[in-house]
Amino acid sequence: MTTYLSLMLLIPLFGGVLNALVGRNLPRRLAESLACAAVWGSFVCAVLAALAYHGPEKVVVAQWFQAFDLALPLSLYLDPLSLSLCLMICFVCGLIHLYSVFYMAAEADYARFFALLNLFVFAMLSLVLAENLVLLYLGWEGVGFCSYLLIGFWYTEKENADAGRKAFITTRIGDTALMVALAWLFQLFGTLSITQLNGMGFLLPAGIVTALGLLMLAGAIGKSAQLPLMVWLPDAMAGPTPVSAMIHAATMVTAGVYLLARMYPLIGSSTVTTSAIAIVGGLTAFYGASCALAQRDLKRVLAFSTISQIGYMMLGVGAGAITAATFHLLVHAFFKALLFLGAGCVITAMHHEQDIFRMGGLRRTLPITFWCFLAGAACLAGLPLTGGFFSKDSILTALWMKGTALTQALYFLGLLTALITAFYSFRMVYLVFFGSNAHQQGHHEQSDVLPMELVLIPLALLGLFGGVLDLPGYLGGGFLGSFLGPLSGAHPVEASHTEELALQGVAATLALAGVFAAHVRYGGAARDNRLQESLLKPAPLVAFLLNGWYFDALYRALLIRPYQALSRVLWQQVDEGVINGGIDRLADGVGSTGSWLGRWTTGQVAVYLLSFAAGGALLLGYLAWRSL
Amino acid sequence: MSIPLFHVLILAGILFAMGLACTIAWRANVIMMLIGIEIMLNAVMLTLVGGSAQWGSADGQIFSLMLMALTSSEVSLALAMVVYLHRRKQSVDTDDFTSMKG
Amino acid sequence: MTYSDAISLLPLIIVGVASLLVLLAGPFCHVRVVTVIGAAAALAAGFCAAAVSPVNSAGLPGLAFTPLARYLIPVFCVAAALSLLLSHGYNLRHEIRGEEYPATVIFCLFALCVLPCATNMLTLFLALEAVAFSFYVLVAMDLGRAESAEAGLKYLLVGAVAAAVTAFGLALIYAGTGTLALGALTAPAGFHSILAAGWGFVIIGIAFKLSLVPAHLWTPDVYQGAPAPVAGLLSTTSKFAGAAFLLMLLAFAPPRAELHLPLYVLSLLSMGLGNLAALRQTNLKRMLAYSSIAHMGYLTLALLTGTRDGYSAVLLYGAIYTVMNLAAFGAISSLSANGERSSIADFAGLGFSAPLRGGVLAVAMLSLAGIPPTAGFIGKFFVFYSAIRGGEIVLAVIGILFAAISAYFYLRVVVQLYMRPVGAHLPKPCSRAESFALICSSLAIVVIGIFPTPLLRLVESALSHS
Amino acid sequence: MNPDFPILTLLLFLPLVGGLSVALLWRNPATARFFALLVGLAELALGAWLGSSAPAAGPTGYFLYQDLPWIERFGIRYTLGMDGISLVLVLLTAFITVIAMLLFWQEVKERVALYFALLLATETGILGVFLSLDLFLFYLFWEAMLIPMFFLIGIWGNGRKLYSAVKFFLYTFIGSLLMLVAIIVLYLMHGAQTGSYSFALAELVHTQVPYTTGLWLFAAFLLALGVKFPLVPLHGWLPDAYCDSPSAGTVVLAGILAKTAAYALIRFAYPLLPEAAHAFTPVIYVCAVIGIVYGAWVAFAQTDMKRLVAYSSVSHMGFIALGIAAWSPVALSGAVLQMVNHGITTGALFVMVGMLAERTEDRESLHYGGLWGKVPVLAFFFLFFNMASAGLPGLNNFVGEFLVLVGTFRVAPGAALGAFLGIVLTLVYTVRLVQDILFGTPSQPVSLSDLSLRESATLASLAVIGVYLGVHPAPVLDLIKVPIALLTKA
Repeated sequence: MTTYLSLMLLIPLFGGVLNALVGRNLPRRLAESLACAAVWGSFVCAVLAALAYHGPEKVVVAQWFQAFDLALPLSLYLDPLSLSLCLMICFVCGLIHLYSVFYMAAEADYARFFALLNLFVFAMLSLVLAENLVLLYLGWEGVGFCSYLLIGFWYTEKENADAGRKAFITTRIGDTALMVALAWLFQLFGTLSITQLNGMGFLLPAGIVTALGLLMLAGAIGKSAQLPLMVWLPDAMAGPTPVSAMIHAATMVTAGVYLLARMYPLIGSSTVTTSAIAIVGGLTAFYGASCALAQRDLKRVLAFSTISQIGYMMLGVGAGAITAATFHLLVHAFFKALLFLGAGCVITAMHHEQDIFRMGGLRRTLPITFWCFLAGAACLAGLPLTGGFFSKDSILTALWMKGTALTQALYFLGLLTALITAFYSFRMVYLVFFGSNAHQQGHHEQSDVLPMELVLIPLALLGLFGGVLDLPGYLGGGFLGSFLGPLSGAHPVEASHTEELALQGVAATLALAGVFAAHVRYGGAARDNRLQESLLKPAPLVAFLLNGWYFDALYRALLIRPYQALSRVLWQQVDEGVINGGIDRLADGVGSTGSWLGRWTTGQVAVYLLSFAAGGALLLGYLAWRSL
Repeated sequence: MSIPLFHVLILAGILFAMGLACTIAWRANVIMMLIGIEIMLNAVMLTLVGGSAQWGSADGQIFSLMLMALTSSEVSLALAMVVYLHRRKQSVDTDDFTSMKG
Repeated sequence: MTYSDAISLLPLIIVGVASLLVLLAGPFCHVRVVTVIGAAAALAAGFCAAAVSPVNSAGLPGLAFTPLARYLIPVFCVAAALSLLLSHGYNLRHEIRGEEYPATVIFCLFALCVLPCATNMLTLFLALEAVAFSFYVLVAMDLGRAESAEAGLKYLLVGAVAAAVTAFGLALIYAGTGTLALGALTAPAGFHSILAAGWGFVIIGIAFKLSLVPAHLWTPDVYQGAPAPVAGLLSTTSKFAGAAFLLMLLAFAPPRAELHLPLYVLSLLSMGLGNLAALRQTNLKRMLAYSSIAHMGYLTLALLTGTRDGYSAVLLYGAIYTVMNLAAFGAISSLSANGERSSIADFAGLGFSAPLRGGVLAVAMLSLAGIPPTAGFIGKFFVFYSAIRGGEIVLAVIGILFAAISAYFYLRVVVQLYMRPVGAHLPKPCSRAESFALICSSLAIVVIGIFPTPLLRLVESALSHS
Repeated sequence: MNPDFPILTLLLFLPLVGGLSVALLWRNPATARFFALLVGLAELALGAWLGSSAPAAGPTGYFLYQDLPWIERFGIRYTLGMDGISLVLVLLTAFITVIAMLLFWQEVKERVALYFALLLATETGILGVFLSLDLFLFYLFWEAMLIPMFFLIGIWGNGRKLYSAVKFFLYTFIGSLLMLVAIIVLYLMHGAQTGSYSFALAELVHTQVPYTTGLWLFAAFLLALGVKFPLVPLHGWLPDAYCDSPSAGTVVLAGILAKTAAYALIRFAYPLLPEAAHAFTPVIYVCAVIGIVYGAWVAFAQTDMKRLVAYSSVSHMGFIALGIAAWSPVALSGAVLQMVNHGITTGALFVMVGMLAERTEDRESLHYGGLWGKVPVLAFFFLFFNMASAGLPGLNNFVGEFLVLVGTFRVAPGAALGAFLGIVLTLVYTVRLVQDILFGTPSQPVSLSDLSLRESATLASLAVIGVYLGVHPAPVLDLIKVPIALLTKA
């Protein structure tokens, strides 16, 4: 097992480092094959590990560092949660690597790209497999770093670099909260081993558990682009589309959910924390969906939908339904990767046009993409019997079954979001694939896109049939539920079959209603009206949604501008002005005093004598006074 | 009749002060300043002699003899310099010699 | 006078004979020969003094070869010899001709040698005044520059007044105690105030010699006006002699509490004013003058503790200061062509165009600033150490802060030497005598800085019997 | 090895003697350069050999020790000793000096021999601080190393070099003199208590210092060390000195010279005055946290690359101060490790900035852009070291920062929280710099040459050490474990 796990990490690391160091000098095919082989190698290891899996296992690979009582082994932990995530990550990433080979075929800087992709896989896997929190943090920062460089991959455009920077810094804020939690945990327990910590939660007073939970939530918020740190994800779409698919849809952004799920035994005992998680999740889900309604950029629609879907996962965690959250995480990874990759095909076909209002008719030009994309959209919309339907529904069910006022309120918010989700998913489908080929001049040859489209098919199948991973109870119960159930530490209330059916009925109805609404508004002839409208200045509400509720502007005004301005003030007024200027002025003053004292030496002997005599007189006066 | 030492010292003190005042005040003429210095030294000698008388030892008197020699050499040196300076600058006013200051 | 007395006073005899010899040989020999004779005699005397074991009993009235003399005479002799070597070339360039110069220097040295041998106030005073007389002459020696004569006049006038004041102080002390002998300066009841007044006059008179504020005003003018080698000798030996004078009076007399505050104030003012006024000086020699005011402030700081440590520190610091300032003025004089190179800006780039002299000047500056591993650091260390040990921690801290500030103006010179483009007029090449003297002094600075133990031993033995 | 052989003295004075010999080769710059490099390498080899063959540490933690009488009048001894902490820093010093020489091989065109001689002399000064166990000796080296540095800045610097050189000198000099007073007072107190007057650290630590006196003494120490550290607000000299110094000088200044203060704090100030140090801990915490945040914040406003890195150095040194102030084994290990890391990383950053400036004679970061594609190797290293500096896990700085933060959090959560904020701010200016230089449209008209083999190899060695210390810092942590356990009595 040690071998499998270490190889799973080392192969992509090796591939990444090799590509980074000598990739530029390797033949293109070799570099690409190397990168793909590395990830698929990891996948093989993951499969082998899964086959050899008997039960949760902790593996110490090596010692990282130790200073007195702070011992940090490089230890890995394989349990159902990490195993299922590893399999998903390796598989999805492997597919995306293949996809990238074609998508980036025209890119000269392929070595850098693949090196970073491989490194990302390494970092993501170490995040998932880590048994101690510092190793997890390594992966956590590592994915952030790769994401930073990949978003800004086309670095010559300032916007891209800015987006990467924004992502890096915003997530760093959350990361730092996580690190505070780490330091605190170490102070409390003297260990950072996840398995040990999870077993010791009961030793702590509730207040501290809450605080720790909130800190970890803050970390998760940053990484998973939840309110209020979600602003970076839409901009992160500046990166190449495979990157968006891999990092900003399937894997990295769900790390926050993973973290909370992982630490749930520790933090789950605090109702404040779980409520906070649920509230954040619910609000974000709604926020993301609402923003996705008005987006025009295909990738931004997907980005906001990702934010929204991760909100669902958070809701699941907050409701204590770890299994459901994980289930949604996995299924979402498949269908969101699918949607992004589909979008990548579309964008390639459209010559890097990303405005959905300027697309259309692609149903005929790119049939495979269309069908796959449709499958993805169906999953996203939660159409009955798709994977997305089951996973989303299990979260909503758990929420309802928890039964507190808060969770039920959030349940309704979730339902509303589901409605919106269905609506914007099909808004997207209608705008992109239907209608006439308004802007079809200069489409790529079919053959360019074809290899990429082939990658979509397995993902589409997984998305559509992902539901079998964890079927509802009335269909015989799920594999995931039994696999993950005993470990998650939470015991959500089981719903009876009737309840479950009823809830699913509600959800299915809403999803269908959403699709219907989208059809009414964007299908057929209505589509052209919308196209006409899109040329006008957007209505305030639309603009509000389009700009992500103006959070960017808010942060710019509240944080960034003051930070920049203050940094200049600190430098020029405080550092140069007070500290340096003060010293200079002091030196000047001392120097002037000196010159002034020097003027005593007038050159006149009489003055010299007088001073001398005066000094003598004072001295004698003092002596006389003393002897009196 | 012996004069009390304190009387001698008071006289010497007054003399010394006058000499010093002369030196400081009469800065327009180096010669006068030298005379002031002489007066001061005379006060010193007076003190020494007075001390000698008080303690009955000759040390003070020897000291004052030595001082006389010192004074005369000092004056000769000073006068030589005055002559030299006068030749250079046609002045014996010390305030004219202020090329260096600060 | 017995044979052993003669042996013990051999240094004095050598110097005395040499001074006459120089004066007599002058008309017949080239001035170079005369200078060599003088320097050789000075070195011989110094060597002699170091070799002879001191005696404490007075062989002659008013003279004894004390341990203190054994320490001070070699220092003075070396200083005089070095300054003779340094001044030769300078004098040639400045047309200071004839044997008067070396003769006066040797006369001065004779007086300097007498000073530490003195056992009573008369000899002490006469020696001090004889030193001053030699300097009155030396300062005004450069006929080519008007400043020289002006400096001579100023020095003479203020010096004569100071001498009168000192003499009056000594006279009052005599009147109060009835003796001129050092070490017996106790006044019977009723004479205390006379004695106190005497001390007051002596202190202010010596304050002039040491150029302590407020009796410091002559110093910059005289340093600036005097020929550079003379200024070097003046700033070192005359100061050290003054310090020794005060030290001998204080060390032999019972402690006098009322003198503490005056000395304290003098030290404080000197350290402050000297260092501050030097900050923006543009004339190197004036800057060194203010620096010397400050250094004498440090010396007074050690002196006023009245402890043995303090006196040791005075002796050590005096010797170190002598070496440093000789090196500095030596470099200046060697770098001066027909006129004086006195503006600091004139030294631009000389560190590279005249490496030896520039280097020596830089070393001297760093040493004056008290930066390890130079002798100046050891000196300052000892001074502040003794001050702290003697309980003067506040003044020591103040002094140290001023010393820290002082680094600025010393560094300004170093900056000129090494960090500015080379100026217009380059100096003449360095003569062998000058190089020798400069190398000796800078080596001494570094060696004392790294390994001061031998010098410290000498200092200890100088105070061993007193 | 003959146990009597004065190997430490050799180690200490080899650079100085070598430097003097180099200076004698002033007629032949090429030879001088080469010879200087040889001396540097020999020093590094000697240090490495000592490190690898060091006999087991005694109960005092010192595995090499030398003690000779020096100035008996004051009980001053020539005492050198090397324990784990010294060894690590000695190696760092030797390494960084070689790096500085290698990477700026041709930077200086005039008075080459003197330049290299002064670099080597600085090395001896710094080594002296790391090896001295006598406070007088320590002070001597502490001050003496200013001289060559002063000349390096003043002669070969750029910009307002004279102002900066003098400012650097005066700041440190003024700060240090009060420490001298404190040392003397301590010496006298010890002498009065025990009758044995000595400057030896081993003896002075037993001095009974009254509480108030101790506070004053520690304040003096803190002032001196805080200036060189630098602790905000005593950092006024730093940006100017770092910016106007020649690149190699900056690397030495930032990479190793700054560490002497941290070392002295650990080695001398804290053990000598533990009570006062404890009382002053809040002050250091505040200074450290302000330094971390303030340095990072001001760095953000800089467009002069060198100045930016200079302020970043202020920020990073804050972490070291924090770790020392916490004085817990973990935090202190982190602080020492961070000293090494900061030497490597910030040294490397200054190297990179210096290389850019050497190539274009322009330090304005806004004038660059898009170097990623133009000079990929340079860009790679630039990114690498910037990320290391931002504390990316897996690279060296992370380990140090982590240990410091975790260790500090245990004893002073409030201070640690302030420092956590610094982690974010660090990233902010780092990515800004990276973006200015590497990303964006290529705007630099001057053609830049990528790294030469010599430069790449040297930087690669730095990078390898960076990765090594990030992945496997155990060798360093093991070395410093015994001394730190002794210091913290853990």
